[in-house]
Amino acid sequence: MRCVAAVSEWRVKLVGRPKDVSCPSVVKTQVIDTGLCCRCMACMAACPAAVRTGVGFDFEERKHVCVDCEICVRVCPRLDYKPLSGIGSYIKAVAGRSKRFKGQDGAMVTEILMSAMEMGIIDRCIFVGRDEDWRTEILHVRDVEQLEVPTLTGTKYTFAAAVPALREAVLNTKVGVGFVGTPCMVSGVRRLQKELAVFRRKVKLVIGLFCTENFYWDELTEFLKERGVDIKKLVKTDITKGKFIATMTDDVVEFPVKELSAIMPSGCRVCTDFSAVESDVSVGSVGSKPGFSTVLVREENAKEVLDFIREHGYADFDEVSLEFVERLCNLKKKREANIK
Amino acid sequence: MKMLGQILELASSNRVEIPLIEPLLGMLPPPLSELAALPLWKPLFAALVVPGFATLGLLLLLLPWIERKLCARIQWRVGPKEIVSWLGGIIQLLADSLRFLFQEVIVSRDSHRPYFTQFVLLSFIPALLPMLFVAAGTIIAIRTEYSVQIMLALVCLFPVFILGMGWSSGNRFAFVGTVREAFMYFAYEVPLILSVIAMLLVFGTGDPVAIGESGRLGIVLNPLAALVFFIATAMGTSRLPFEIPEADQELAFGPFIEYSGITFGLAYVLAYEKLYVLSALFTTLFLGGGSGPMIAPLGELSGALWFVLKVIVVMVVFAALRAIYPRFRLDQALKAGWSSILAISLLAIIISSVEVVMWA
Amino acid sequence: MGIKRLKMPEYSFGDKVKWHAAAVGTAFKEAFFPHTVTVHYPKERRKFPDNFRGYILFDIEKCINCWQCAFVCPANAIRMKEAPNKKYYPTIDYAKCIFCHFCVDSCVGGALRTTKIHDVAYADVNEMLAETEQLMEPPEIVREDRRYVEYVIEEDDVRLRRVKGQDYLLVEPPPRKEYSMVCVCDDPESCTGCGTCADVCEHYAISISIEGEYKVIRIDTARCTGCGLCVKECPLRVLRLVRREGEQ
Amino acid sequence: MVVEEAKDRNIRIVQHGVFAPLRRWGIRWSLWPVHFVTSCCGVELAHSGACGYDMERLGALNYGIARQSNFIIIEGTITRKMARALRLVYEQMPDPKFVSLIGACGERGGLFWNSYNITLPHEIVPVDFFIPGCPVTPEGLIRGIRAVQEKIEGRGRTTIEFKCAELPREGGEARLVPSSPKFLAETPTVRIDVPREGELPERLKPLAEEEGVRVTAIGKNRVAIRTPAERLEEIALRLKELGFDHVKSVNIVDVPHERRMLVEYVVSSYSVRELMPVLVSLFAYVPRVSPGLQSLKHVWESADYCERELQDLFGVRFEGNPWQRRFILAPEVEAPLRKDFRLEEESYVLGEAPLAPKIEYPPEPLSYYLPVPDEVFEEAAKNDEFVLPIGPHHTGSGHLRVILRVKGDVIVDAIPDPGYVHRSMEKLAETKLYVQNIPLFERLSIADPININLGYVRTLEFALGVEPPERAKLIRTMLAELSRIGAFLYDAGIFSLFTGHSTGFMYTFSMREMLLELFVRMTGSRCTPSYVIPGGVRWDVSDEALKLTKNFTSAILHRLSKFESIFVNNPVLMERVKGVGVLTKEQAINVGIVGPFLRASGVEYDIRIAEPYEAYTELEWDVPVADDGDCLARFLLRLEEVRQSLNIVRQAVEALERTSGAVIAAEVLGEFKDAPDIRGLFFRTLGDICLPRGEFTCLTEAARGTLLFSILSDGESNVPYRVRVVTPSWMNLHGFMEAVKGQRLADFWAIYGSFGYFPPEADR
Repeated sequence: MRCVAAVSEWRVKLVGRPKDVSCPSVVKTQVIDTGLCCRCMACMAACPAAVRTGVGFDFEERKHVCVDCEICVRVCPRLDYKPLSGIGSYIKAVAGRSKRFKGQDGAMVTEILMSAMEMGIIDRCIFVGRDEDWRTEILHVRDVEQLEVPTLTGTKYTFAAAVPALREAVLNTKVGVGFVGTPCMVSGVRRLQKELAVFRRKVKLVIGLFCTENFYWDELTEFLKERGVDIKKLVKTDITKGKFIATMTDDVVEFPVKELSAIMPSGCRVCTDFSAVESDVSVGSVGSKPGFSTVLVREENAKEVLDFIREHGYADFDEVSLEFVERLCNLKKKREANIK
Repeated sequence: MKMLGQILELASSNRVEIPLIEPLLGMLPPPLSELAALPLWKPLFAALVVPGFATLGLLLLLLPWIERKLCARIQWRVGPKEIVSWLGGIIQLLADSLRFLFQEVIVSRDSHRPYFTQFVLLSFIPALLPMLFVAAGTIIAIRTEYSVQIMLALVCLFPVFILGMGWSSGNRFAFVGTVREAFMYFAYEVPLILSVIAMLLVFGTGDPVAIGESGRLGIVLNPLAALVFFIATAMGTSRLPFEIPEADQELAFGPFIEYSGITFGLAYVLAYEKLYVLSALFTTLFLGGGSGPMIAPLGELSGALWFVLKVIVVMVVFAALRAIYPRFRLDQALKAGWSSILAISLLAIIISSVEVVMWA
Repeated sequence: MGIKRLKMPEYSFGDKVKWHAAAVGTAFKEAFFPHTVTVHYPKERRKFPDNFRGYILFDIEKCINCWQCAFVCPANAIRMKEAPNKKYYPTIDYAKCIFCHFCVDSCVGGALRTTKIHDVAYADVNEMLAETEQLMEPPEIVREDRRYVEYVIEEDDVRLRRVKGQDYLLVEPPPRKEYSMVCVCDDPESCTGCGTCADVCEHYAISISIEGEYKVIRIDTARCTGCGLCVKECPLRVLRLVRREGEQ
Repeated sequence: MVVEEAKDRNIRIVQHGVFAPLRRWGIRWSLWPVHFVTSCCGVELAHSGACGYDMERLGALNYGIARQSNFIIIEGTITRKMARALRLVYEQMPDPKFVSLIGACGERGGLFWNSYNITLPHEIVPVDFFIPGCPVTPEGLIRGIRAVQEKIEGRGRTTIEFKCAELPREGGEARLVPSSPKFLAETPTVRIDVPREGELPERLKPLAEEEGVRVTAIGKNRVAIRTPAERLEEIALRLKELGFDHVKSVNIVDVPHERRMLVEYVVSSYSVRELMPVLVSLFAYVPRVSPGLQSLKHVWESADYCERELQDLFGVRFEGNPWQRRFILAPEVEAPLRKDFRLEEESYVLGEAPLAPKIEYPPEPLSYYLPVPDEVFEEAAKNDEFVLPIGPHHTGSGHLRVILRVKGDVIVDAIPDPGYVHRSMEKLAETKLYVQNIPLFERLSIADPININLGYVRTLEFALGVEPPERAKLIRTMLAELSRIGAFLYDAGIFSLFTGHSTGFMYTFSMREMLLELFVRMTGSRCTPSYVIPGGVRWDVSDEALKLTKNFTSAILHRLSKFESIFVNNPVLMERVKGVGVLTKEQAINVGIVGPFLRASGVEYDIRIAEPYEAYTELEWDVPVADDGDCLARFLLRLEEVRQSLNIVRQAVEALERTSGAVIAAEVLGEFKDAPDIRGLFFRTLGDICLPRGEFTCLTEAARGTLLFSILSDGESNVPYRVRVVTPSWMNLHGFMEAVKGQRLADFWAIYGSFGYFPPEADR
C-alpha cells in the first residue's frame, strides 16, 4: 500500500492565506462565525495539535496550540462552501430490510457494513453509539458481535465526532475502513480524502444517511425535557411524517418536527444536501415501506456489496418510491436562501 | 572483731586447696592473707566461683556463642565473627546482653503486670539455688546426702515459673506455648526422676562428692539411665528435637513472646541455666563428676576444671542437637515421653536394682 | 519420557538407628571439616561477571536522544531531563530501578553501560535520583573489601577462590554491532506539513521551509541519527526508519 | 511528622546518656532484624542469612519476634494490607530500633509504582537506609546493615558519591516532548472465541450442536464455549460429566463500552487422559451494572478461591459462594480491575510529574484488620475452640494470614487471608507494553524466575506464532530446569525451617547460592534475569558458563547427599511428615491443586508431557508420581524431580555444546536479521509488539505446578487488554487449607512447607 519510493525531501502545497492570520482564525472567521459550520469535525480528524494536546473543537483554544499546518483549512467542506443538493447520481435505488440485524428501519446500514466486512473490503467501521444520557460516543466496530451492544443502532439526532475517529481507524486498519455519517460528514470525509492520500487509500466505503437536520446534544435534551421526555428512560427517537417521536420505556411523546427548528443549528440551516450526494451509498427510511430502508447505490464498490447481500440472501428487497426522497431533497434545497 | 576472727578461722579450716596460689597468699601479712583467702572458703568459693556464679556467668556468655559457632560450622557458615574478628567474635553475647540491657522493656497492656515482671526474676531462685548443691570435684557449697535429690527438686520447679511467665503474657501464642510446656513437663519429668533414682540406687548416695569420688562412671554402669536422662534433659531444656513449647517457627518462642529488653535477656538465659544445672547433674551422675587426671598445681581446682570441661562437653553436645534435628510434634514427644522413654527408664531402674543386688 | 512411581520409605527400627547415626555423623564430620561457602562481605567481595547488571553509566557522546531507554523502562525509573543544550538525556531513579537493563539493551548508540556497583545504601530516598550529570562519571562507593572471591564450580564441589586486592568494578561494554538508521518519508501525499517531526527532532535534522506556494520538508540524512522520534510522533505516520544505504 | 520524630528519637537514645558508648557498641553489634517477611526481596534476605553471606557474622541474627529485635529490614513491597502489619510490628518493637528498606518496591514503588495496592513504607515507619535493587543483592543488604552500624556510631551517610559532570551547553530551541509509546485502541474488540486452527475434541461435539451455545476451536486443544449467562451452570454440569473436573482459572473481563462483563471459566481434566491437554473456556456475558452471577463452586470446588478473588477485584457477586467478604484486597480499595479504575500514567520527562505517586492512605492506617466475621469467634467460643490467627507477621507464616480454629491440638478449620503481597500485577499489566510485562511477571516468584518468565513469553510467542530457534529452546529448557531446582531448594529450605531444622535451610541455600552463581554468569542477575524474551533469549550463554553448569549437575549431588543424610532421611522428620496432610487423589482433583503436589497424590499430569514445549521432547527424563499424597510424598517427589531436572540440564548442556547458531528468532529481529542478539535492538524490535485479536492461554509447568497465562488482546493496542495469571501457589492454597484440616497444630507448618506455598506467587 505504501509508496515504494521513500523520499527525504517533499513538498506540501500551501493554501495561500494572509501571513498574519492563523489557520484556526481562518476557519473561525469564515466558517464558524458566519454560521456555516456543520460540525462535521473533519478539521479535527487531521489536526496534529488536536492529536497531541487533546484540545477539542474549540477554535479559540485551538489557536494557542496551533502548529500552523493549514490542514483544517484544507479539509473544511464549508470553507468556500458550494452547496450540494438534489438526489444526486445513483446507479440503483432499492428498498432493503436486513434479515440478520434489527434496527430502527431496515438496518441496511449495519447490513451493508457487515457484509463489506465479510467481503473483506473493510475490516472496521465507525458507529455512533450513545450512553445512558443519549450522549453520542464513537465506537470502532470490528466484528459483528460488537453490535450486540443495544445502544449502538438507532438514530440519535445529535452530533457525533465520527470523523475525528476516522484518523485512528485509518492508521490502524489493515484493509480499509467503512464510514457512515450525515451528508455533511460525508463531505468532510471526501475533503479529507482529497487532501490526504492515506484517507484516500483506506476509507473504502462511505455511507451517507438521509438527513434533514441534526441537533446539539445539550440543546436537544433540554428541549426534550421541556416536552416531558425523561432522557434516562428514552429508548428510541424517530422522525416520521413530520413528527418527532420519542419512545420511552413507559411513555411516548410526539410533537411536530417544526417545533424543533427553534434549536436547529446554524450549520443545518444552510445545508441543502438531504441525500448525501457525495457518498458511495445513501441510506434512509424515507421512500420505502415501514421496516425497510431506502438504499441509493451511487458507486461501484457499494454495488458490489449490495450484490453480495443479495447473493447471500442477507436482506429482503423491495420497490422504492423516490418521490418522497426527491420532495425532501427539494425542501432542503430551499435552505440555500439562508446562505449569506 | 571477734566474729570476723571466727569467720576467718572457719574459712581457713575449709579452704579450697590450690597449691599454685598458696605461695602468693603466704607472701601477704597474716590478717591480710587471711582476708584475701576468704573467697577461698569452700562454700563461698563454690557459690561464687566454681561451679557457681562466675562459672555460670562465663558459660552463659560463652555457651550461646559456642552454640552459634558450632551450628554455623555444621551449617557451612561462619557465625558471629566481625565483632572481634581474630577471636571469632567471642564476645558476641556481651554485645547482645548489653543491647538487651539498654533496650526498652515493654509490658504489654494485655499482660498480667505483677506476674509478668516478677516471674522472670523469681525464676532465678530455682536457677541459682541448685548451684549450691553442685559439686565441682570436691568443691561444693552445701554438702549433703541429698544434694542430687535437692537439685532435681529445684530443677523441677523451673517449669512452674515458665508457666507463670507464659500465662501472665496474655498472648495467644504464649498461651499455646504454656500449655505445651505444661504437657511436656509431665512427659519428661517422670523419666528424668526415674533415671536419677536408678543412678542413686547404683551409687547408694545422693552426695555428688561421694559419687565423684567413687570413681565409677554412671554411663557405663547404666547406659539406659544415661540415655533417658539425656533425652529428658533435651526435653526439659527445650533443645531440638524437643523444642516444642518455644518452637520459634510455630509459636514464636511461646511463653517468652512478650518479653523484651532485659526481661527477655533473663528469660533467654534461663534455659541455659537449666541446661547448665542438668548438664552438671549429668556429669555428676554419669561422667564421674570431677574425676580425671590430677593436675597437681591446681589442687582441688583440678577436679573443678575437669568437671567444668565435662559440663561444657555435655552442653556442647546439647547445643549441637540444634543443628542435627528437626522438631518433634507435641503429641509425638508426649507419646515418647509416656511410653518408650518411661519404659526405658523403668528398665534402667531394673538394671540398677540388678546391679545393686549383684554387688551386694 | 515416562512415569516413575515413587515408593515412600518405611523405616524399621534398624533403619532409624542407622539414619540417626548418619545424621549425627554428618554433623560431626561437618563440625570438623566444614564445607563452608561464606563470603566475608564487606571484608571481601564476590566477583561478579562482566555482564552483571548493576549501576548504569552514561556516555553522553554516544547518546542519540532517542528516548528508548525511558520508553522501555518497565518501572518508569528513567525520565529524560532537558540539558542546557535543549536535548533530552536520561536520568535514573534508583528508587525505582529494577536493574533489568532493558534500557542498556535498548540503547541504540551504546551510551548506557553497566558497572558492577550494586551495594549501596542511601540515607535519604530523595538522593536516589541520579541525574544525567551524575551518571556520566563512575561514582565512588564505600568499600571495605581487601580481596575478592570467585565461585568456582568444579565437578565435585564448589570452591571459593580468594584473591588479594580489590575487584575492578567498571567493565568494558561488550562489542556490539551498530545499526545506523535514517528517517524517510514514504507517503508524502499524506503529509500535512505540520512540522511535528521537525519540532521533536533533537538533532535539527528535519527542516521546513516555505518556498513559494509550497512548504518543503527536508530530512538532512547526514544529521539524522535514526532515533525514530519523528516517526513515532508523526500524526499520520508518513515517516519510516530504514537502514542506511550500504549497510545491509 | 510522626515518622521523622521517631527517627530522631531512636538516634537520640543511642547518642545520649551516661552509658552511651557502651549502649552504642552493644546495639551496633547486635542488630537483630525482625523476621518480617514482606515480599520477594525476602529471598535475598534469606540468602544473606544463609551460608553464602551469613549476616550473623556481623551480629545480625534474623529473629522471630518483634519484642526482642531492634531492626526491621523491609523487604520490598508493602501493600496496603501489609502496611498495617508493618506499623504494628514497628510499634511492638522496643526502642531504640532501626529500619532499613531494601528493594525498589518499597522506595518509590519500583515496578509497582502506580499500583493501587502499594504504599510508601517510609511514610509509615521511619526508614534509616534505603538500598536499591530488585531484589537487592545480599551484599547490598549487608551494606545496609553496615550503614546502620555506622549511623549508630554517628557516622551514617549515603555510601555512594556521584561526581557531577558538565552537560553540554550550546544548543538550540526547546524541543517538543514526545508522547507515550503506549497505544490503546479506541473501543477495543474484546473477543475470546476468535476461530483459529484446531479441532474440537470428540467429546465436545454434542455440545456444539446445542442451540444457543457456541463452541469454537480457538487453537490447538483450545476450545471456547459461549453460553447465555443463565445457562452457564447447566453447561458447566454437562462439561463436568464429560470429564472436565477442575478449573484452571476463573476470569472476568470488563468491557465498559459494550456495557457488560465477560465471565470465563477455564476448565480441563485430570481424570481423562485424552482431555488433559484440552482447555475449555466456558464463558458468558453478564451486565456490567450490579453484576451478580451464579457461582460454580458447587460444580467445580476448585473455582472457589478464584471466585472470591474476582469478587474483590471486580466488585461482582458470585451467588452461592460462601465467602462474601474481602478476600485479598485491603478494605479501602474498590473493584480496581474495572476499566474505569484508572492508574497513574507514566511520565517520561523529569520534573513533569512527582517521582513517587501520591498515595491516599486509609483514614486509620493502623486499624487492626481481620477479615473474619465475628461469628467465627463466637462460634469458636461456643464449641470450646481456640482461634489462632497466624501471620502476616509470624516467623512461620510468611506473608499470609491463616486463621486457625483449634480444638485442643487439632485444627478444626483454617480460613486463609491472603493478599498481603497482592501487588496488582494483572492491573499493572494492562498499563505496560508487552515487553515491559516480562520483568513485571517475573516478580511473581523470584524463587522460580525463569519458569514464570518463560510462561509469559511463551504466551506471547503462541499469540505471535513465533518459534524460537533450536539453541534458544535448549537454553530455555536448561534454565527452566535450573530454576525448578532453585525453587525446590528454596522450598526445601523453608520446609526445613518450618520443621525446626535450620541446617537443612542452610544446606539448601548453599546449593542455591551455587545456582545463582550460574544465573548471574549467564544472565547477569541473581534472581530476576528477565532473560527469556519473545523469540528466544537476550543473549547467548558462554562456553565457560556451560561448563560450570555441567559441573554444577555433579557438584550439587555432593551437597545434596549431605542434605539428605542430615535432613531428608532424618527419622525425626520422617515421624513428622509421614501420613500428615494427606490429600487423596479425589480430593486433590477436586480442589484443583497443581504440579508436583498433584502428582504426589497420584495424578499423572505434567504439562511438559501433556502439552510439550521447548526442548523437552528431545531429552530423556521421567515424571515422578507418588500415591500417598502426604507431606513426605510431596517433598520426596520434588526431590526426585530435582534429580530429573539435573538430568535434563546435563543433557541440555551436552546438546548445547554440540549446537551453535542464533538464539533469537529471525522474525522477531525483522530487518536486523544479521544481529547476533538483542543488545541495542531491544526496544526497536520488541517495543511495539502487538498481539492478534483474541485470547491466548498458555500453560507452563513452573516449579510449583501449572502456571496459566491468559492474555486477551484487542488486536491493536500495544498493551494487553487483560492478562489473567493463575499461579501454582494460588491454586495450591485451597489444597493447603484442605490438607490442614483435622491435623495437629504443629502440622500446619509441615504442610505449609511441603506445599512450597509462596505468597508473592499466589497473591500476584
